[in-house]
Amino acid sequence: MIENVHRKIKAFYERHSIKVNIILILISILLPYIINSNYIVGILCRVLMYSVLAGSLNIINGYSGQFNIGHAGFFCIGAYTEAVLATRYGWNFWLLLLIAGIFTSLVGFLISLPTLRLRGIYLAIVTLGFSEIIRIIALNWTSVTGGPMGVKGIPSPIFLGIRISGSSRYYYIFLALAILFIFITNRVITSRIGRAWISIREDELAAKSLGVESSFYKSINFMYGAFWAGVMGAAYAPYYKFIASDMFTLDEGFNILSMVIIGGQGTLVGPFVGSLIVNIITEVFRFAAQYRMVVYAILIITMMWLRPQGLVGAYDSILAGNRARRKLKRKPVKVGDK
Amino acid sequence: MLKVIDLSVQYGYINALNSISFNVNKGEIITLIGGNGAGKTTTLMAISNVVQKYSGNVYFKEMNITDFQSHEIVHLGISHVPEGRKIFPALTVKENLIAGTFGNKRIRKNELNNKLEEVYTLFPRLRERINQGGGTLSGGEQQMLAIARGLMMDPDLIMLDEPSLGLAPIIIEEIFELILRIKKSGKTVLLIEQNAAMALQIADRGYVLERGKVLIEGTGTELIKDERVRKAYLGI
Amino acid sequence: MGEVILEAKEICKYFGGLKAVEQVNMQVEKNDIFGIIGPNGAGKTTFFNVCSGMYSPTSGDILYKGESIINKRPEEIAKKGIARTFQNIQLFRNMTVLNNVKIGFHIRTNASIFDAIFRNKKYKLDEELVTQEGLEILKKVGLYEYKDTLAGNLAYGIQRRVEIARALALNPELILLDEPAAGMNPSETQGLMKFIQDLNKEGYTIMVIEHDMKFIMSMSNKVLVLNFGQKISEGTPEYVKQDEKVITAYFGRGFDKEAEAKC
Amino acid sequence: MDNYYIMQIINGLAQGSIYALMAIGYSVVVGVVGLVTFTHGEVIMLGAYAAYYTFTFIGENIVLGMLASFLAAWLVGVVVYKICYEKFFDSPRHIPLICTIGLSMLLKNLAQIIFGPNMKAMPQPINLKFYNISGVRINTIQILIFATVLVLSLGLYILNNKTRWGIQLRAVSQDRKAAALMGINVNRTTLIGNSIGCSLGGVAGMLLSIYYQSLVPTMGGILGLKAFSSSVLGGLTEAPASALGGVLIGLTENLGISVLSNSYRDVFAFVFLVLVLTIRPQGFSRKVVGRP
Amino acid sequence: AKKPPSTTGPVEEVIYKFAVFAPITGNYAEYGKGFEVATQMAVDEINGSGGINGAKIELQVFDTKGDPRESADIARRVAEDKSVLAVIGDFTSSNCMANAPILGEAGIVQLSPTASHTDYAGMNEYMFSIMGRQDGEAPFFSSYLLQKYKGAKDVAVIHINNDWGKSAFDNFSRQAKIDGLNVVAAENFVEGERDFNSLLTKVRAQNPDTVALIMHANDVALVANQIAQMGWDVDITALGPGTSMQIIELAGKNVEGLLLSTPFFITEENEQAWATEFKKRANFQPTVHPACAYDTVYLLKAAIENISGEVTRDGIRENLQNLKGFVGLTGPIEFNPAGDITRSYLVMEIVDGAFVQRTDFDYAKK
Ligand SMILES: Nc1ncnc2c1ncn2[C@@H]1O[C@H](COP(=O)(O)OP(=O)(O)OP(=O)(O)O)[C@@H](O)[C@H]1O
Ligand SMILES: Nc1ncnc2c1ncn2[C@@H]1O[C@H](COP(=O)(O)OP(=O)(O)OP(=O)(O)O)[C@@H](O)[C@H]1O
Ligand SMILES: [Mg+2]
Ligand SMILES: [Mg+2]
Repeated sequence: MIENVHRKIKAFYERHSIKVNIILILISILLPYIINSNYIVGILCRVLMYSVLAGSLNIINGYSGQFNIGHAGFFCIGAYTEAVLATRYGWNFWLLLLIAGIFTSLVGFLISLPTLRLRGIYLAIVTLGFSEIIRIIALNWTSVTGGPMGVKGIPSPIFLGIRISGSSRYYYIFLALAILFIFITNRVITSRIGRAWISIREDELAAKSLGVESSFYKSINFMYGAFWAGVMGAAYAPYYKFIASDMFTLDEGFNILSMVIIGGQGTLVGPFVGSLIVNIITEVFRFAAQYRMVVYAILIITMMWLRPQGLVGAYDSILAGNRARRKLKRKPVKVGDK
Repeated sequence: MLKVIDLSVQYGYINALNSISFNVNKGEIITLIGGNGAGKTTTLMAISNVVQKYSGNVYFKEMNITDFQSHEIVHLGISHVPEGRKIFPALTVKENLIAGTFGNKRIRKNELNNKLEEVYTLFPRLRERINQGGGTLSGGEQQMLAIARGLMMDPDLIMLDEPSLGLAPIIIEEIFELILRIKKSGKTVLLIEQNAAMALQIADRGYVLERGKVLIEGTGTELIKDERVRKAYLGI
Repeated sequence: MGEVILEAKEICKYFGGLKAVEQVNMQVEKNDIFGIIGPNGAGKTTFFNVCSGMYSPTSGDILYKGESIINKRPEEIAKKGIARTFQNIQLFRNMTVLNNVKIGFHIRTNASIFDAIFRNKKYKLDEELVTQEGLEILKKVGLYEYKDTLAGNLAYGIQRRVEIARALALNPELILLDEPAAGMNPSETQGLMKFIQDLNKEGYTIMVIEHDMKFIMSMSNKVLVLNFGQKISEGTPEYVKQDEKVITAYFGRGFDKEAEAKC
Repeated sequence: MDNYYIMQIINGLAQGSIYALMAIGYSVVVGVVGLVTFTHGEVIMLGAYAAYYTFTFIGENIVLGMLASFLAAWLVGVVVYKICYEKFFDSPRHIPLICTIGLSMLLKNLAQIIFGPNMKAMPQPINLKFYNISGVRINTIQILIFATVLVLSLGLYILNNKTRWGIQLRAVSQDRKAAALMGINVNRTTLIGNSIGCSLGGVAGMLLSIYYQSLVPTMGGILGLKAFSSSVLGGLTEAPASALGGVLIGLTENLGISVLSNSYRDVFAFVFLVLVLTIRPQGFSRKVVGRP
Repeated sequence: AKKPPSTTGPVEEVIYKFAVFAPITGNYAEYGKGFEVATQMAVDEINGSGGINGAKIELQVFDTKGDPRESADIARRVAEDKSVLAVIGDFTSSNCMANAPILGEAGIVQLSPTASHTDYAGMNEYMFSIMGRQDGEAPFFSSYLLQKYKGAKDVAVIHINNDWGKSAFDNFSRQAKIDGLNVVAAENFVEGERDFNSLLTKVRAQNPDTVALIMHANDVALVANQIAQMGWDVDITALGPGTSMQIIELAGKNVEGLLLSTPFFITEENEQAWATEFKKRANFQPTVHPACAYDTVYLLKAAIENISGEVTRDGIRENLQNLKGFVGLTGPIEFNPAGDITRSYLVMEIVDGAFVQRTDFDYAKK
């Protein structure tokens, strides 16, 4: 069922991609007016924000096959860079978006150095460790980060004289960043850089033998993913006006990770779908109070059971494992052939 | 001894095997030949139930083993030396060989050392490499290990998937002699070989597979003489 | 006497106490088809691994066009023009055949991440090259029909050909083939032989490891024989064939030939 | 001052042996299943609760408690296997990994609902005796933990490397298809192996709750992470090396704290981990698998 | 002045809805549970005895997971839901402060039972807290408990490294300097720590006569246990846990003689009954936190009762700010212009496994 819908959507999109894109962008621009509820637009803001975060993680995990489970660390760095520089020194938000991105990608580069020799789970634990280290430093370096008190009163960005504060205005910042992210990332992954990433994911040794400098491309990959996480962090800080280290725990990293996987790893739209689903579900189940996390956990497991390749992942994707094949029912055994 | 009836296998939407049937009698050497992608490997995997069958039945010693699990099939006395060697890279040579005995309680309990001796004499190379990790062996050494491991459980039927792959001519000779010896000891062999000439020579009967179907069948000598076979598979 | 393209000087590679390659000297001339044979575990693959930078030798030197390439990373060596295939096929299993080949073009293209983002001329030229030549190579190798199949789903023999196609995409001068005919039946092997000879005619220099004697003897103009890591013989196929040491260590009594003779 | 550092080293050893205790079970799980898990912390927690309820309702008997936590964790191991592994052996590794993250979340939250969210006092089934060996204080439970770590490391080492059962376990974790072709019942082997690993985790949970005299549903998170880190240091699958990894992490942390702030505890642990892995990508294990 | 609100329906159907923000899941879950149970208890009592002028109260509990972002998202939702008249919560100061701009803009009261950060209540006019500020309790702890009552000289301080712990510690240090206490060691640790051995070894090396713990009840118990395990004989004092039975349950004889400060202590008959009822519902002993949560409901009730005319969010704010003479479970509550209160504190000691108020000291009068 899903498969057919999926295939049809894809075929349709391929035929009319420009038209569809324009319509989608128009709808997204008009959405806050159509909805006219700060609360729902707030959720949309979160969806967009996590989309880019999940998308940037997907670049690392889905495309180059490295295994980062501490993405919250990059997010944290971006957010603190903006928050500290904007509140203390009054730097311009738009400039800070770029600065935070670049700074985070430099940290990404640093992190990629020890991890170049590591694969799979060894790499995972290192990224997890880095994420914790960054968080704990943010918690303890009181003179700069405010320590456990966090950074308060982060100024809202100004655009053409308008103060951008509150979900309905901030929505456009998130939207612009998300569109930019998709646009640029699409171009990168369809180029030789993207191919090099994928080849490293598939077989690093073979890639090397074909002249792909795997260390270089793995570092670039980390930096690219970190860049966007940093940009999103920077965009996020003034939105909530207050940041503290406990916003960037491992759970946050796992959360982003599960969005990538629920949506579909290694696909461009997957993380967007994942973010949408997870944010909506967690919102809808708010009434369940203490059972909410239970519901969320069950959702994650069910997703893995029903669609391990993610909602957007293809049916015949290798991520689907053998389950797809198993689905082809065996004919009943004929008896009496002997 | 082994009877395959109307076996079909699909990979996703690809038909790899299309209703093939054949049988293997006790004490015979049967060979499957065919071009790349004909479905030979798939046939063996389906018999061992490593890939899911789409339809069809497999009988072994008068027993319907179609839905048996892989390890149960092994315990009945079928040893499968898979394509691509599939040795355990982090086990040593000796441990790999011991792993080969899990399918046969008798050997595992009482005859382990005899059996080890036996395969070491067969492949002296392995004795030299006894404590080396399986993953660091050379290609041919791995192939020897895979065959030796398949022999460890003293099977009634041994299924060999391209055993000569990557072996030096001198060893290939030994392998074929070995296959004949296995037959002499009353065992049954199901052999896949690219080296069709040699395979057909020692085989009692053979089946030619093409695109997942049995194209021709006959005794070894018949097939060697068959014009189609000579042209397509013997390169003559 | 042609120009020497690859030269090994006293190459040794030890694994702990195991001498996998010991004091090997050899020279490959431009446009050679250079065969390497030897019993299993003789050190042939290890020697290839040293030549392609996967291992650094314990001692000795390798010169490619007069320049030492030991202790260089595999990527660098690939860039210099040496391509290889693997004994245990190492394809990008979840990529299509065409994309596998596209990766092979990596070193021949040079668009940066910014070129890709702005889709400028450099990027476009690159993509054009990659797609067009990629398809051309597939046609040449006879894999065009498989271009959109996932490489991992192909049968063993066909996977070997994809590996060769991928290596060709590098536009190398020297190609190292590790048992390219393994898993092919005699008639397929013949096709492969013809293909390799054609390549050779186009100017590629080829080093090949094979256990198929027909393959090696009828194609190569020079053969190197290794045993226990050491060179035991070297020369034309005719010479090597008659070398007593080679016969005892490697060929055996000739069951193979008998079999052939019978049919 | 010398005495001070000796004291800190003792503290480090004591805590390190707790990590080691957890890491042993962890390494068994990874060794058998071939996949990492994030549920181990919750398994430890549930083992502790099983012992807690046994102590409060049946009697304060250490053997009884051990049995209860062993069995409970075994059952949890079966659940983990059924939910997170069984279906996913052919799938890419991140999928079972995400499943274990989900299951860990599920178990933690259910535990909070069922056991109540607040910390409980662990009954003390053994008489805490302190021994003063030339200024070094050591108590019964610490001795028990040290002994358990030693015995288990040794036992598992022998099991893994010297017995057929060990070969079977390792074969299964390396290549399930090939293992099945050897006649090994791969599903049962992984199920049992996984459950053994979990059971060891459960018993570890009991011992450390007795040591800290308390237990709480959220205790699993950081403990699981430390078990994970320790066994990564040990090359993931080898019990003795993992135990060593645990002890070293404990030492590093406590020596770090003795110079800097306690708040940096995890930073010490992770920096140490990263440094070791940078130098030795396989941690302390010897194995190098495969070649080009 | 006591008119029912101007809803069109019959009087019985009038409902006042309050949102409760609490960390139901996550590391602070036990406090969240306490909030949920205590507020519901108050509501049940009020509704059972006729409601507010006949109108019933309804609570809508939201799980904020102890995460400021969650809290802010929920605040946004509640701000738009016009049927919600006031917010009770959140637990941590960080969360409350993350919500402050959102709720302030929407003009809805956030009445926190527990936020004690000095900046919080002043953030805007809709923010209230009844915990008493850190600059109230911490100086009391230093001057009265440690210096005057205990007569401590060399004090080692260990505090939890979160927003509350840090600000309590800062306030404490400031006063300790004035009081001339000799702080020989100041250490901190992160939430969830279980092994204090090396920290304590470090502190012990400085030879303090008193250890001052600024942390929650669980941590106090863990530290006390480990001090005992080290064989260290030192006086322990605590700021923060209140008279939590948890301490005694978890640490038993190891906390004999522990001194602590608290704004509230259950003594009288009815309060005992309250504690029993709470224990029955929550399955654990109440501390000062749920007691404060309980009081917030009655505070809102009192404020609404003072409204003449339609009950609005703004009306609640105004009447809460001006509320006089309210005495709750935790004592008299009257808001200062910023929106928080000044509490008076007691010195308690654990004697024979029970809290005993130290009356042999004249601390009430400065
Ligand atoms: N995992 C898979 N997914 C999809 N298709 C597959 C898969 N494995 C094999 N196939 C296809 O099934 C067909 C039969 O393959 P099989 O490996 O059985 O051939 P073979 O006869 O053993 O060939 P060879 O001689 O090259 O080993 C081939 O067309 C192959 O592409
Ligand atoms: N990484 C390694 N560690 C230990 N021993 C190794 C390693 N790599 C190769 N060897 C050993 O070195 C020897 C030479 O191996 P190599 O792969 O070069 O042989 P080969 O000539 O290619 O044989 P084949 O024809 O069987 O492929 C073998 O005995 C092998 O066991
Ligand atoms: Mg095959
Ligand atoms: Mg080789």
